[in-house]
Amino acid sequence: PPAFSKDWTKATITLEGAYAPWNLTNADGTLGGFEPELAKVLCERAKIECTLVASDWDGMIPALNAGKFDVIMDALSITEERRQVIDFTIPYAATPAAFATAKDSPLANAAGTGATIKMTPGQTGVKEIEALKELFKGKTIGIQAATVYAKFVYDNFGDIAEIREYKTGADRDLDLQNGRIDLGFDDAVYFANAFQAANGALAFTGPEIAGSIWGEGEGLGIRKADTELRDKFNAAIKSALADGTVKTLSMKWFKMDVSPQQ
Amino acid sequence: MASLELLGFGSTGWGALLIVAALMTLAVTATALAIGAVLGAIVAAAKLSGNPFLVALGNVYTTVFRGVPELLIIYLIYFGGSSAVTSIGKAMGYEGFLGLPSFAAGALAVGIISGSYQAEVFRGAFLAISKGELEAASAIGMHRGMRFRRIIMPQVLRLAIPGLGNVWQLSLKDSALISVTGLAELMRTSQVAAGSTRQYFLFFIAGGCLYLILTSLSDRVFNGAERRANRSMPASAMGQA
Amino acid sequence: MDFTFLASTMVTLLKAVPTTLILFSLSIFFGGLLALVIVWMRVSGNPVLSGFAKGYIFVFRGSPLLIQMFLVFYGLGQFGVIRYSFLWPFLREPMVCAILSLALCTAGYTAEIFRGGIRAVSPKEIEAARSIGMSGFLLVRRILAPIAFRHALPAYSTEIVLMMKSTALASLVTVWEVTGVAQRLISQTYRTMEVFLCAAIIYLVLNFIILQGMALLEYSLSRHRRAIPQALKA
Amino acid sequence: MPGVTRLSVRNIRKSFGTHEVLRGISLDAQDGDVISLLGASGSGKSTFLRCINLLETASDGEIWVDGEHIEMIHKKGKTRPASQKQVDHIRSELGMVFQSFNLWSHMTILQNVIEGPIHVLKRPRAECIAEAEALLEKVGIADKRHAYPAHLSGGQQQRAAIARALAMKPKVMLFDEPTSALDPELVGEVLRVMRALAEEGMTMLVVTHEMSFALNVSNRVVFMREGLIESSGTPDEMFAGGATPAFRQFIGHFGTGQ
Amino acid sequence: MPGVTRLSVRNIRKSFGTHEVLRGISLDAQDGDVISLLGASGSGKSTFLRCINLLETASDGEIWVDGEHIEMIHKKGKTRPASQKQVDHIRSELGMVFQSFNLWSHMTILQNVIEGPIHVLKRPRAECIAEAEALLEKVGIADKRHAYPAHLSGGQQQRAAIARALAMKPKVMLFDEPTSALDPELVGEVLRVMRALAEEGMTMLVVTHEMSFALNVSNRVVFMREGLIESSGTPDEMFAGGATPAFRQFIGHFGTGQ
Ligand SMILES: Nc1ncnc2c1ncn2[C@@H]1O[C@H](COP(=O)(O)OP(=O)(O)OP(=O)(O)O)[C@@H](O)[C@H]1O
Ligand SMILES: Nc1ncnc2c1ncn2[C@@H]1O[C@H](COP(=O)(O)OP(=O)(O)OP(=O)(O)O)[C@@H](O)[C@H]1O
Ligand SMILES: [Mg+2]
Ligand SMILES: [Mg+2]
Repeated sequence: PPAFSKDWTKATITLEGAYAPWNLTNADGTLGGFEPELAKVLCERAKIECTLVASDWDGMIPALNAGKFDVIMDALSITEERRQVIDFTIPYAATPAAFATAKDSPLANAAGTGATIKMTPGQTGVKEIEALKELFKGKTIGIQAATVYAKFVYDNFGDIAEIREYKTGADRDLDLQNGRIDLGFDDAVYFANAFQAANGALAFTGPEIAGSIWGEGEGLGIRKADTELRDKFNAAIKSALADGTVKTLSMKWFKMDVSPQQ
Repeated sequence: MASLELLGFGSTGWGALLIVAALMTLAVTATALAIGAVLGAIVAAAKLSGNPFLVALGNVYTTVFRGVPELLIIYLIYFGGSSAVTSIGKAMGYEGFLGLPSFAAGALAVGIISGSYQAEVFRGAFLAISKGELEAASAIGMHRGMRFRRIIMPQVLRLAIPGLGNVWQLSLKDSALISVTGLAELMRTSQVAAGSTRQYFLFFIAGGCLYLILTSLSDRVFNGAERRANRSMPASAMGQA
Repeated sequence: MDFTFLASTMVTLLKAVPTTLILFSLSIFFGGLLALVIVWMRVSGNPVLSGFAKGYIFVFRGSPLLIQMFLVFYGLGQFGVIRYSFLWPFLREPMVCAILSLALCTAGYTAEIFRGGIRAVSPKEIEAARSIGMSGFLLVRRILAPIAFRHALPAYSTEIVLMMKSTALASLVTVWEVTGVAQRLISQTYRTMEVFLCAAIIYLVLNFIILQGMALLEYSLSRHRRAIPQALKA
Repeated sequence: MPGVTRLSVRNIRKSFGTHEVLRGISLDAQDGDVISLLGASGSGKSTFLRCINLLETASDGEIWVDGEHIEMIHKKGKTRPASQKQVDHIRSELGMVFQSFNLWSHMTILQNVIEGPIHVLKRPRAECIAEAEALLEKVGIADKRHAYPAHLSGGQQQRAAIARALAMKPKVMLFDEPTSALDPELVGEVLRVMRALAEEGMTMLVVTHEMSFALNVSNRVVFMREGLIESSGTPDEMFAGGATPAFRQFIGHFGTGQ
Repeated sequence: MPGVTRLSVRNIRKSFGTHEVLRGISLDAQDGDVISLLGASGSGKSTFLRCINLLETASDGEIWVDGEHIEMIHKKGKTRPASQKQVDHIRSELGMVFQSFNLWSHMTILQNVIEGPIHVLKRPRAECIAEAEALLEKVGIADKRHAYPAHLSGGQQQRAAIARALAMKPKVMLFDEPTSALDPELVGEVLRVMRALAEEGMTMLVVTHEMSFALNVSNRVVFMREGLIESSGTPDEMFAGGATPAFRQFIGHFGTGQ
């Protein structure tokens, strides 16, 4: 890392451009979605001239550290493992997670569907979860490899269900429709959007799970050395949360408010 | 099917982006093939040199770059290359990050792999030149350099064309792996379009078809080149090449 | 260098080696069988069969394996006909699909390689066989196939090594072989270089063993091309 | 023994495209006949031999091998043998020795020789090996039985090819220029083997450029010209005064020593 | 013109591994000499020619071409030419015609013929083409000048190879079995060309199995046996009574008509 302080007037922000509705690519090649619009607001407030570049999700963090760009804004959950290698801003979103299944599946409409429960890290014996365990015995649950949700499913359902790891959530959704697996577990916001594409073949089942169990939420990833850049964005996020800008954009793209509860 | 509109050229169609991406794939592969040709010629020369050290070096090159999955090599060059460039920049007094642009990193990675295959192609072509023709060249007093230029080179190129066609095919598909560098080539653009519209099958089939079009176009080029180069061969022997 | 990390990475990756080897050996086996059928169609002289074979070879050699695998695994299940057919219990299994798409792909390449071998058989040796009354399968089994296989061997070893590397794509369809495990390890630890270095060593060793084996086979099948053995000279 | 007709050919014709290479050839070979087939390059000698053992299909004409008639089907202007089984059987009764030897490169000499008896004639292996070794002894290359063709000299390969053909115990042997591309000493070796076969009463049809063989070993000389038999007769008739002008011109080089 | 020594070889020796193939060969060729080199297969004829134009390096002995001595360096038991430049120069004065023609397959016949004059001798292109066409005319294949070697018959390729060698205006021509693998008619064609060269006074060294050539065209016959010159003399001396027993045995096949 450079041992000098940089006067941040310009920065490059990366996102995948293929993770609708967080970020996506339009048919004309421009980037759109919740994060590109929020990025515009944040950069204006931080007085930084930002360039958005698309890059592949695999290798995004090493590429940040290799200096290919300065900021990751790609629904990146703030986790302890990631903190080992990069720094985060405060979260600009925090989303609940939930199970999905085929609409005509016997597992549909499990107890608690539509409700929300809050959980803390390491919490056990939650009665709603125990009820799901009963129901999911012997079933196959699909998750995206190496996510916080994967860890949750292993911890709570690893002993009663078969777990299959996918490289992407989209692959898992296709297999859920194909009937190779019975359940999927992922970010509820992501699922809500995916259900539209599945033409109503998929639906939530069981309660949405929110709270600090998912960590602080989604923040911007920044190299550890670039503390000034981080501070500038922290201030910008604070102000965007305070005046409701985040909520407005969130309602536009997610049809729900994903602003983290302060 | 309304979703077919997504492949069109209007404001909601991905047609234009996919075509541009196919051209990018073509550009990366062509650059890689050129890099590979230079490396391949050098490595083939080393392996044919008879000098045990050079031969061993050549063998290590071809073994490693043909034996390790392409994706790993691309990662090593994309990230490893960046740190190398950065440290060179530092040595020259430039403070800060310097990246290898993704086009350069991708073309270099695929080129290095392609070089290991091309080295074998060139070596095989050289060994296939009739010894008698080389002796005939010596017998009229041609010196080494002239023999190489007038007799060996033209024939190596001719004999290597079918092999180079195969290497091109391989490199075309290796280029699909450099999507990890974020370069908007055909594979990545298909994936991005699929992820943004959630029309996975539509865009993967469209991408696959574009690859097939690239393949058949390049087949045509190589077949034409082979025919031209084989003017001197009788029709029956051409089939054997 | 953090050797404890390298060692633990190596152990994790080595656990995935059996998966890689199963993918590899079964797809080579079934791909080889399929290639024989395709090459038979290709050289049959029947325009319908050879047209089909040409189309097959074109499609499977011309498009990326990644796309083929995706369509086989996620695409087939989209069709109710398949999902409710007797095939589904097999196609439902990720391992079966991965092997199927690897085999379909390598069959295209292998068919071309075998065809090259067949064309390299001297027509004169075939005539000599005909002239003593050989034809049909006997001719293929005794003369054509052994000579063609020997000719095809160098190209075939290259294809086999390419297949070993192609198994790396199987994690797309939830079969976690060496490269997939390596990638998962990276997204947990973000130590790209170390993990990939371990993976590279594993593949290098596997491919080295395969190539040595093939070279041995080639050597034992080319007695007739080698310099005269000393005993015979005398 | 003479009197048994081993091979009979009537009015064979063969065209390649519009080029008529054989324009009606008839020939009979009795038991023990050694017939030399002479003719300029391109006159159709090889094509004639290839038609006899059906490596080419004659467009017209009839062939009998050891009294068995080869059935042909004429359909849509094309001709083909009626039964592949009969073709295989006929071929196993005709030994062919090619100009370029055509030994199977992936087999040793012994394996080359026993291949046909074991796999085509389906005879017991041990018996075939014993016979093959005797044959190799006879042609003088028994010591090379475990060598591969690529390790043998031209003359040795030629003799191995003869042994391979003989191992099938053919009724008739067809030789296509068995001594071209050999040096005089090797020519001598091969001709010695053929002369021995002739003395044993083997029926042979030999395309050759060796006038001395035609003159001294064969009992009939057939001269082909442009797809026809221009003249034929005993060697004495042909090489002495009775020759036609065309044959006299053909052997001119041989006759005058240049 | 006789009297100028074009080629002089003294006591040439050559071994491959432990096998001594040439065991001390000496030979002189004057202007206009046509020397036939006879000998059994393996006697070292080809190796001898290859040593003369340095495609092989003799382990011992001296060579002069047109009076110029070829310098050799002996070091650590190995011998090599002192100067590659001299080697290239000497080779351009010796024409070699290989048994297997060795035409450059990627060039037309005309290109094959002009390649040496233009690139080795650095003569003007137009002049070389004119001369090459005259040469091709002379050997009778002018109409094939734009064909590639693979499209020519053996006899035509052989004559093209002769034209290619002649285009370098060599002092001495070396022929290695120029007529084997040709049919009698083609042999006649090629020998006619060589006879014409002999009449023009070209110095030639010809490895051949054509006894008629040795007898009628050459003015000296050299018989090699096991790496040595067993006997030599005029054709009349050699083929008449004066022959050694070994030579008589060698030509036996030719001499007796079988
Ligand atoms: N497969 C073929 N297709 C077309 N023409 C052919 C074919 N085989 C032979 N010919 C032609 O048929 C004619 C006779 O050929 P053939 O080989 O029988 O001659 P040959 O008498 O054996 O000559 P040679 O002494 O040179 O061997 C030649 O003009 C040749 O060009
Ligand atoms: N490069 C080589 N390495 C080892 N031995 C060789 C080599 N070249 C030739 N010989 C051996 O040298 C001997 C003489 O070979 P050479 O080719 O000179 O014979 P030749 O008289 O030309 O015979 P032919 O009439 O068959 O052409 C042979 O025994 C041959 O095996
Ligand atoms: Mg012929
Ligand atoms: Mg020789």
